[in-house]
This record gives sequence, C-alpha cells and structure tokens, in this order.
Amino acid sequence: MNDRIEVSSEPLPEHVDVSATTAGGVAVFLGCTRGETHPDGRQLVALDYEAYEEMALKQMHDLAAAARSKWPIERLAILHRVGRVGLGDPSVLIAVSTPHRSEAFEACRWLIDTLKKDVAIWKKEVWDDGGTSWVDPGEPGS
Amino acid sequence: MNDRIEVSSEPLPEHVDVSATTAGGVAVFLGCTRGETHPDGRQLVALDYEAYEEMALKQMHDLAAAARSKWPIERLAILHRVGRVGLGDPSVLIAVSTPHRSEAFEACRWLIDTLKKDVAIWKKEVWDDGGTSWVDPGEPGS
Amino acid sequence: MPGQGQMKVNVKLFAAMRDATGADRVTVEAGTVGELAEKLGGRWPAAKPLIDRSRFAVNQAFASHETVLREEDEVAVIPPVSGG
Amino acid sequence: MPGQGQMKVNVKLFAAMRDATGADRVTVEAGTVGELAEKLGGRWPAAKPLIDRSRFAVNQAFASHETVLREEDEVAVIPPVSGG
Repeated sequence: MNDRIEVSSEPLPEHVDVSATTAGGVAVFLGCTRGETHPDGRQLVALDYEAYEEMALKQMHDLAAAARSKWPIERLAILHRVGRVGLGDPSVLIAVSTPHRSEAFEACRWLIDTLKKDVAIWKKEVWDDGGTSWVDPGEPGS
Repeated sequence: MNDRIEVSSEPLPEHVDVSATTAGGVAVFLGCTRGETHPDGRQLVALDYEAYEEMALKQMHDLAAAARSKWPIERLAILHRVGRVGLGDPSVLIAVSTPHRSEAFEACRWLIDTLKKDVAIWKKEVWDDGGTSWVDPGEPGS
Repeated sequence: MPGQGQMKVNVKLFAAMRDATGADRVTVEAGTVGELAEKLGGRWPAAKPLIDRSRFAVNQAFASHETVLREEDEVAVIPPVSGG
Repeated sequence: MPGQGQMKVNVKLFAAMRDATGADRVTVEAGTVGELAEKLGGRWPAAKPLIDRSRFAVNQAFASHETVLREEDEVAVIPPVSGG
C-alpha cells in the first residue's frame, strides 16, 4: 500500500516508478495544459490550479482505496500540481501497475475520470491579455 | 510526424517525452516481466525477447500510421526491447499524446493490443532451473 | 427564534466562489448545510447561481443539505470542480 | 516437372521455429508461400504443427499462401507472435 499521493506546487516529476515484480502492466496518464484560442482571438498561456488541499488529498486517498477494491493494483501514484502550469506541462499524473494490462488501463482511466468529477481542485484559464476565467466544468475538454 | 519507434537491446528509458502544447492528454503503457510460478514449482526469472527486427520496425511504423489515421495524435513513441528482461523491468513502452484524454487512452490501448497480435517479436520464458520455453500466444497473460 | 440550533461556523471559499465573494473564509450562523447555502445566497445574491451549482463539504467530505452543523466543523463551498 | 515455377528462396526462421529446425535460415525451392510451407513441413515433420499455426512474411509483410515467390524475396516464417 505504498501509494504515492501528493498535491504540490512543484513541477511534476517526469516519471514515477510504480513497477513491481508482480506487475505485468503499467498505465500512466498525464493531463497537460493544452493551448487554446478563445473565440475572441486571445491565446491561452497557462492554467492556474487551486486545491482545497486537505480535502483533495483525502479524496485522492479515497480514490486510491476505491481503485484497489476494484482492480488488483500493485502500486499506484496520483500527483496533482497546483499553481501556474504552462502550455504542454502536466498538471496531473496518475500511474498504476497491475498484473495484466487491461486492469492497468481501466484503473488509470477510472482514476482520472473520477478525480476530474469529484476532487476539490479548480483551474483558471490565463489568457495572453492577462485576463483569467475559472473553467466551467460543463465545458468539453480534457 | 516525429514518432520515436525503436527496437533495441538497451534497457528502455524511464520516460519518453511526447508532450506538446497542443496535447491535453498523454497516455503511456509499459509492459513488464511479471514474476510467475510454473505449475511444477519453478520460478520465472526473466523473459528473453527476440525480434525479426526489420519487419518489426516496419510494422511498428505501420501501426503508428494506422493510429494516426484513427486518432488525432500529436506525438507518439513505440519502443520495444529485445534480449533478456528481468522481473519488473519493461519490455515495451508506448506513449501517445492527443488533444483530449479519451483519444490518448484509446490509441495507447489499441497500439499495445495490435502490437501484441501482429508485430514479429517473440518471448521465451527463462526459469530458475535454467529451462526455457517460447511463450504460447494462446496463453492468457499480459 | 434567532440562534436556536444555529451554530457559528467557519466556511472556506475557493476558486470562483472566493472571487464572487471577495473572501476566502466567512463565518455564517446556520444549523444545517441547507441553511448555510441559503444564507450565503442571501449575502451574495450575484453568487447564488454558483452556490446552487456547488456542493458542500463538512470536515473534508461532501455533505447533503440536511447535514447538521457543529461549531467545530470545517465547512467549505465546493464549486463545480475542474482539476485534472 | 521439378524446378518449373520453383524459385530457390532464402527463408528466415525465428524463435520456436528456429529451435524446431536448428537453423536460422534455410534455402527452399518453392513457387508460392503455400508450397514453401508444405516443403518445410516435409523437411521437419516435428515442426509441422507449428508451421501450420505460423504466418509467412515476404519482404517483411505478411503474405498469403497464394503469394508467388521471386528469387530475391526475403521470406520468413512468423510463428505466433508474443511481443509486448
């Protein structure tokens, strides 16, 4: 149960090792800031993430426990960055190792989907004119 | 189209950067040697991979092209190791970046599934008594 | 009957909710989460649509409008999340 | 009519097929992939079940049994793959 679960303003590591001699598959997901053009022509320059950190961490631990009850997870990491995240840079990293690959893909997918639905973290778009706007979660997008 | 596609006897890199300012999602899969106990009690110590390298590389390039025709892939890496791969170590790494996360998961999953079905690479189990056996692809396992 | 079953609770405000109110923490007298939501909407009418779409957390777990509040509870408004 | 439409082709052998034959490359006279498969099975009867489950590659692409062979072709037996 040596899950690595963190919320931090530091840049995410490039790599989190969740390998195990009992794991045949490792699935990793990185959610990154994607460049965008606003309908009014402005360019996105970054996303600013804010967390209700104590709650977010608690939720991420609960997600890890729920995922472990659904899939035979060997090791697991859920890292989320807060603060400003530039274009192409990752804001979230999820890594899961399981005996077989299906389980790794399914658990990783479920973790990111559920994190995005429930975990107390918010992002604000930062535009090239200095304007900002909180992301409306009804919006499509990754 | 700067796909990174390699077959090599060197250990796989821990991390392959496929980030892009146009990519909101990166999915990575690592296939690793999973420890196993044979019904007769012997322990697996490694897998030995062999490739028909020219064909495997051609097939991996074809897979990359096919994936690009199915999903809006920004960057892509398919790396396969040959030779002896110890327990917990990766033999294959697939990384895909796309605008949204669904596409990254789907493309990554399709690439590993199709690679395992078609690409001219074979693995042999190496047991702790020195015995070896080519893996029967009818077998379940990752 | 002011004060009956009403606790003074500290409420944390985040993201759009903090921007809408200009505060990251407010104190509200309320007996339940539902009452709290109503009072916040009364105090910041412009934020009411956002409050209506928000969830509430008590001691870092989502709580229903029926949840009864105690003075020492850590309460927070959770506007629609957008992490990841 | 020996030799008619029959090409001498070099055939690469890998993995279980190499172990079954003791060779990583053989020369076989055959006009098509199907004939080649048959000749390999005749030469290594113990490998026939494996050959029957194998695919064949001509110039690094999978080929059907009907594929006609030319002398310069790079031909390979591809036993069921197990990469990944």
